[in-house]
Amino acid sequence: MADLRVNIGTLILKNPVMPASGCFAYEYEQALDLSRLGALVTKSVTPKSRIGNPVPRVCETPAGMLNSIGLPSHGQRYFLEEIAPHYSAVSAPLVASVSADTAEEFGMACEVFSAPGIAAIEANISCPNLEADGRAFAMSATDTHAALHAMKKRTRLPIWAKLTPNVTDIAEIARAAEDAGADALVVANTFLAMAIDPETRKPRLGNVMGGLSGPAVRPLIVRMVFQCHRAVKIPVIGCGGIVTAEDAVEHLLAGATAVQVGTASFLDPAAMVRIIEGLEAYCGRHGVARIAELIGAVSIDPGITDRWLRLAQQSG
Amino acid sequence: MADLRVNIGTLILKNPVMPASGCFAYEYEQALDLSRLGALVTKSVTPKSRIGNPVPRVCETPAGMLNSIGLPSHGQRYFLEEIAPHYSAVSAPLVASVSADTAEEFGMACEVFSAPGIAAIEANISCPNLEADGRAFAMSATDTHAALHAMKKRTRLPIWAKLTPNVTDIAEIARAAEDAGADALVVANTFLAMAIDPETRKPRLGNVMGGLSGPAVRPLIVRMVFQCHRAVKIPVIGCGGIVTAEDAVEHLLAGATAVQVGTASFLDPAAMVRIIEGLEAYCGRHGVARIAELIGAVSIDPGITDRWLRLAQQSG
Amino acid sequence: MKVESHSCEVLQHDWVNARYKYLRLRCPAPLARATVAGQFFQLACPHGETEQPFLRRPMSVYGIGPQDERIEFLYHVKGVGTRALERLRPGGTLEMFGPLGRGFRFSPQWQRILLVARGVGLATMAPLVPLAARAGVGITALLSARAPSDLMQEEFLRGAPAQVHAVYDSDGSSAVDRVEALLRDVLLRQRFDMVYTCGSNRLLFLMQKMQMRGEAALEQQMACAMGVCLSCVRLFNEGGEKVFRRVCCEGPVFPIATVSGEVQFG
Amino acid sequence: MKVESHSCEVLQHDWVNARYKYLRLRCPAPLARATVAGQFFQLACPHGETEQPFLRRPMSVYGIGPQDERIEFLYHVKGVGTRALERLRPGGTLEMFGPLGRGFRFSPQWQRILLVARGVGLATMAPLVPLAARAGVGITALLSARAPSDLMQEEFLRGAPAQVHAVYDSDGSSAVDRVEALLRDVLLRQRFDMVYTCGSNRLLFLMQKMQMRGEAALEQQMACAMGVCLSCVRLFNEGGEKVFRRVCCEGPVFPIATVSGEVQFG
Ligand SMILES: Cc1cc2nc3c(=O)[nH]c(=O)nc-3n(C[C@H](O)[C@H](O)[C@H](O)COP(=O)(O)OP(=O)(O)OC[C@H]3O[C@@H](n4cnc5c(N)ncnc54)[C@H](O)[C@@H]3O)c2cc1C
Ligand SMILES: Cc1cc2nc3c(=O)[nH]c(=O)nc-3n(C[C@H](O)[C@H](O)[C@H](O)COP(=O)(O)OP(=O)(O)OC[C@H]3O[C@@H](n4cnc5c(N)ncnc54)[C@H](O)[C@@H]3O)c2cc1C
Ligand SMILES: Cc1cc2nc3c(=O)[nH]c(=O)nc-3n(C[C@H](O)[C@H](O)[C@H](O)COP(=O)(O)O)c2cc1C
Ligand SMILES: Cc1cc2nc3c(=O)[nH]c(=O)nc-3n(C[C@H](O)[C@H](O)[C@H](O)COP(=O)(O)O)c2cc1C
Ligand code: FES
Ligand code: FES
Repeated sequence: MADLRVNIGTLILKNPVMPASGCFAYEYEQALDLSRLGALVTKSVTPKSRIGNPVPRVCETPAGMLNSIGLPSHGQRYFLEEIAPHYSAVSAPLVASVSADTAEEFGMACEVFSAPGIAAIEANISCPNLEADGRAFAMSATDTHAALHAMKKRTRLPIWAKLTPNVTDIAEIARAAEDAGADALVVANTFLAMAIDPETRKPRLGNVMGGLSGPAVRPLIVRMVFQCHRAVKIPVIGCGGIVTAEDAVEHLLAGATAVQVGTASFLDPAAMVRIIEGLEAYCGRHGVARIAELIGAVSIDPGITDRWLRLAQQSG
Repeated sequence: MADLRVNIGTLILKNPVMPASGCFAYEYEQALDLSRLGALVTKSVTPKSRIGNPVPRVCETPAGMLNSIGLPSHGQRYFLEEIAPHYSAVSAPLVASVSADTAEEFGMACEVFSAPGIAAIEANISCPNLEADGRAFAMSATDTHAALHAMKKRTRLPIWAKLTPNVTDIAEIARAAEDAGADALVVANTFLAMAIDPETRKPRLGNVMGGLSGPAVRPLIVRMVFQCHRAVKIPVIGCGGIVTAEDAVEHLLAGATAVQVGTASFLDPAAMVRIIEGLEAYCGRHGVARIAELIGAVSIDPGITDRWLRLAQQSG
Repeated sequence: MKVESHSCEVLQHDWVNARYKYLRLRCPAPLARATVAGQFFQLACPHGETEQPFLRRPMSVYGIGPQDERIEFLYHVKGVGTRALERLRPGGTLEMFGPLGRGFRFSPQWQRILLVARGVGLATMAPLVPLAARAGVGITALLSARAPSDLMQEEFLRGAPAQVHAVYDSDGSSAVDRVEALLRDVLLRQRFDMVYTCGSNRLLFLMQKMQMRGEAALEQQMACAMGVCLSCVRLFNEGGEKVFRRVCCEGPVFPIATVSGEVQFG
Repeated sequence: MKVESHSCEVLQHDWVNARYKYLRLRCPAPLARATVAGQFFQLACPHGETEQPFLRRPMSVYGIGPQDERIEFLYHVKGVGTRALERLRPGGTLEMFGPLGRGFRFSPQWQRILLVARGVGLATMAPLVPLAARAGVGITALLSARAPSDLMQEEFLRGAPAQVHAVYDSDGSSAVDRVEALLRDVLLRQRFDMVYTCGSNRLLFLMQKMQMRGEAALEQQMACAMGVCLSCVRLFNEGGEKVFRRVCCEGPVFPIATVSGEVQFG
């Protein structure tokens, strides 16, 4: 049996599969054994409570879906008192996702979450629904740095920076997060998108715009994982469009150390366990002793362009 | 029968449906009557000849495809002498797509294409395959402005600026293009993406990265069409993921004046005619007398967020 | 595990009328034993040439058992997903997961229940009928439909004895004021231990106005159907406060009295 | 229009051996009259629960006619698309467009032709067999396969008379040097008006090395299959120059002599 363990900084995960924030809650214990997961990542919590966006909050798109849930939240206290205890008996480490409106608030939120039972904090600096037109910290290297910096000052827990894919140059943002001390990157949140019903002429989401996730975005995110992996030394956690173990392997080969599964769980609540079992099978089939061997192991032929150009000189 | 005509600046199109650059050539006359199209848009031509990228140049993805064709081109002279004449008997206006390495070269290319038989020039300032990591003019407002400015100086033909979706803020680029005198925007080119075969560990494209197109990207592009339409006064031509007439209507409602169809023609070479006929049927079904009524006509309820927030105050 | 994906075999799949279809499945597990009236499943509608539904479709169970591995649905062919579902043929396979949500309360000790249904609401409440019939609980049903051809009274009762009041749009008898008069009349004559409704907001709010106590099954756009994604919320009045509840797991069945008007979109 | 999409009915769909499947269609148009040996169609493989092939799959016609609306394919079940295709049942529908590409040259005046095939190459060249047989043109075939069970000689000849040389990996007879000796021997004994090959680059380059003149059918990853997208290029030597040609429309059949080695990816 292959060794599926991977390290995210000092945290050792028994396997590289964990849920994506907002796509997981303890209700999934009805469908899978939570202790089998590499880690647990919770829905983003904001310091203050919020009601979220108008319905409809989801709609489907080709090979994907839009959501504009909009971070309904009962606040951090509620999380610590009512949510976190549900996971105390689960062996997988608990990663608490936070979202906030200012760098300072992000810092304070991390202080509040520096509590027993929380193994790491995922900083959702990228949620496209919060501000007008989806602008977020992670759309600017400066803001990313400021937010991460504020957080690192207030906690000794590892901070995972969750980036937005809605940027021109993800590697630049990745470097800014690393510079500010991020312990890992999650690549990435959803793509800002919109769908209109031609029959009613109305947007399909109450909030007009929302975030695109699911298999449709996988090739985009795999590219970004690849770019981030080349740009930074900290681990990259791939998140986007993973449905099967083979999709997870694609992320690992591109440079991810671990992966998060979101939308796929909506189609099959046991998807994450299926993926873990599929990874074991993949490693067996391919003689992979340690899954960590796959990280960034995409096999790129460095000579191909040269050979192709040499051809060019010969051709008309 | 509804009036399907739309105006792109001074150009009157008999209907809003045209091919996307690189997804059309006269070979399609075997599958459809080219004169039925709103316009003809040709594969991007570069001033100098190029051989394009290594094979494999395409692969499929969930609800989409990647391409890294890489602008093989026989140059502009060849285009004027060998390609353009094929369309002389076709009533639809011919739009020649150009691509170049510098703003100056773009300008010169426009001068060369200011020839009889060419009704407009589409400036592909966004092809993600040309430069390392997909960087292109349209990734920067300054470069966009410079390229468009150089082109407007050299020709009196309308210039359509084809933007890249790989940016943080498409509206900013749209405004830069408009400021520099662009006559219309094409929104947009493909998304930089990557796919890896988990069995071989190799990228699925010879060029490692390529552009994602097809239905998968439609919600992303519809959002960008909406944002650009709000940002500029010049017409926006929607391009991304259109397969059916309803998809075209979605683009129009978001703010497109016309639409381009790319990948869908690969699945059915007569797709564009199917879409034109579907638009006629849609207009009939919905009592739309002039298709231009649909442009930007998405019905957004301005009061919804207020009503939702009022609820919030009542709720716990 | 309580919730699992199952590959079910289509045993029967027939049109009931021009818009509704009946589907009977053989499940690879004794799902009928685990399912109660009012619960639902998430169905993976098959992909076709023109339709590629991505999300699962929630469907209440219309029939539970009698065999342990038999589950039935009755559904309205409406959009992308149900059009694709409709094309499944006997012998084909349907993936689904469930059972999901909280079902209706029911007690065999009761004397009589009232069912107020319109459209698909009928499918959702149908499993209550054999439950009541077997326990000797009397059934009164108010069925509302566009026209007599749409009523599906047979499909609802499946032979069980019941007192049925049918109202139609076609003859104006389904107008709210006329239904109100009818309901008042029924309530004068009979005592109900429980009242259920599903399928019409208009009927639901009428019953609320009339201060009828009982249960309503609601619908909302869903993604996960397991309480995780927070997409399916609706607003409720609970103890003087407005609160959001997830239809998929805190419902789909809620006390009639608590259902609050919703911010209507658009 | 020369190229159109057609909804075809699956008449027969059977395994030929463990890896190949035979598919017979009834087309809504007299496609057989418009199709020649070596041409291909773009098949829309149906979407399934696990496979959602997006692009069309190119497949050579394996059988043309005898009825005007009958087209046959013989294909290797290999990846996502063909696994999905495989699940189509008789009575089901397959969307496809074509015929596409340039087929093989053939003249009924010829005396004898040589066909050198391996694997799927056999499907592509198969329509030449009845053409030759009907015209009284002699057929010599060199068939290469992994093992006798993979040969598909019956499927290739379908009863037509031919002189067949079978070589196998399993007994080493398919090794290039042994095939070269065999071919030299064959060429010594018989004169061929035309030589065709498909299915093996190794055989193709051997024949090129032996300066055999004739035609080869090639493959390449395709998107549009109509000459539009430029994805399917391969390199050729023409008049001393290297040029790119589109396999889909300038081929898939090319003169053996012109095919150039390709930049191998990875
Ligand atoms: C708990 C529950 C039980 C249901 N039981 C039944 C039943 O027994 N019989 C029946 O005919 N219908 C039932 N419905 C409604 C049924 O789910 C929708 O009619 C169906 O999803 C429509 O899908 P579509 O793709 O055909 O329509 P489309 O309009 O194309 O659907 C687009 C999207 O909207 C969602 N959607 C559309 N209508 C509804 C709706 N009314 N409620 C929730 N989501 C919706 C779909 O699931 C899909 O994601 C139930 C809904 C819920 C929430
Ligand atoms: C002109 C032409 C005629 C062909 N005729 C036949 C035939 O008669 N019988 C037969 O068994 N096969 C034939 N092939 C090969 C056949 O197209 C591929 O085996 C098939 O596309 C594989 O699809 P897949 O999804 O099962 O495999 P996958 O490997 O999953 O395919 C992934 C992608 O690669 C493409 N691809 C894979 N292999 C090939 C290939 N060899 N050539 C071109 N594209 C490929 C697919 O079309 C698809 O887009 C022909 C190919 C061409 C170009
Ligand atoms: C319904 C829904 C809710 C989400 N909520 C959050 C959230 O609260 N915080 C966050 O960082 N990401 C959130 N996301 C984004 C996911 O964590 C993930 O980044 C995205 O869905 C891409 O992964 P996928 O393709 O596997 O779904 C949400 C996604 C969905 C679909
Ligand atoms: C095979 C292929 C080649 C393309 N070549 C070009 C090109 O030469 N110039 C250009 O501006 N866009 C090119 N594009 C992008 C398309 O014009 C279009 O912007 C994109 O495909 C999105 O539209 P679609 O989803 O309808 O395909 C190409 C796209 C494909 C798929
Ligand atoms: S559908 Fe996800 S919480 Fe109800
Ligand atoms: S497949 Fe498009 S040019 Fe050949």
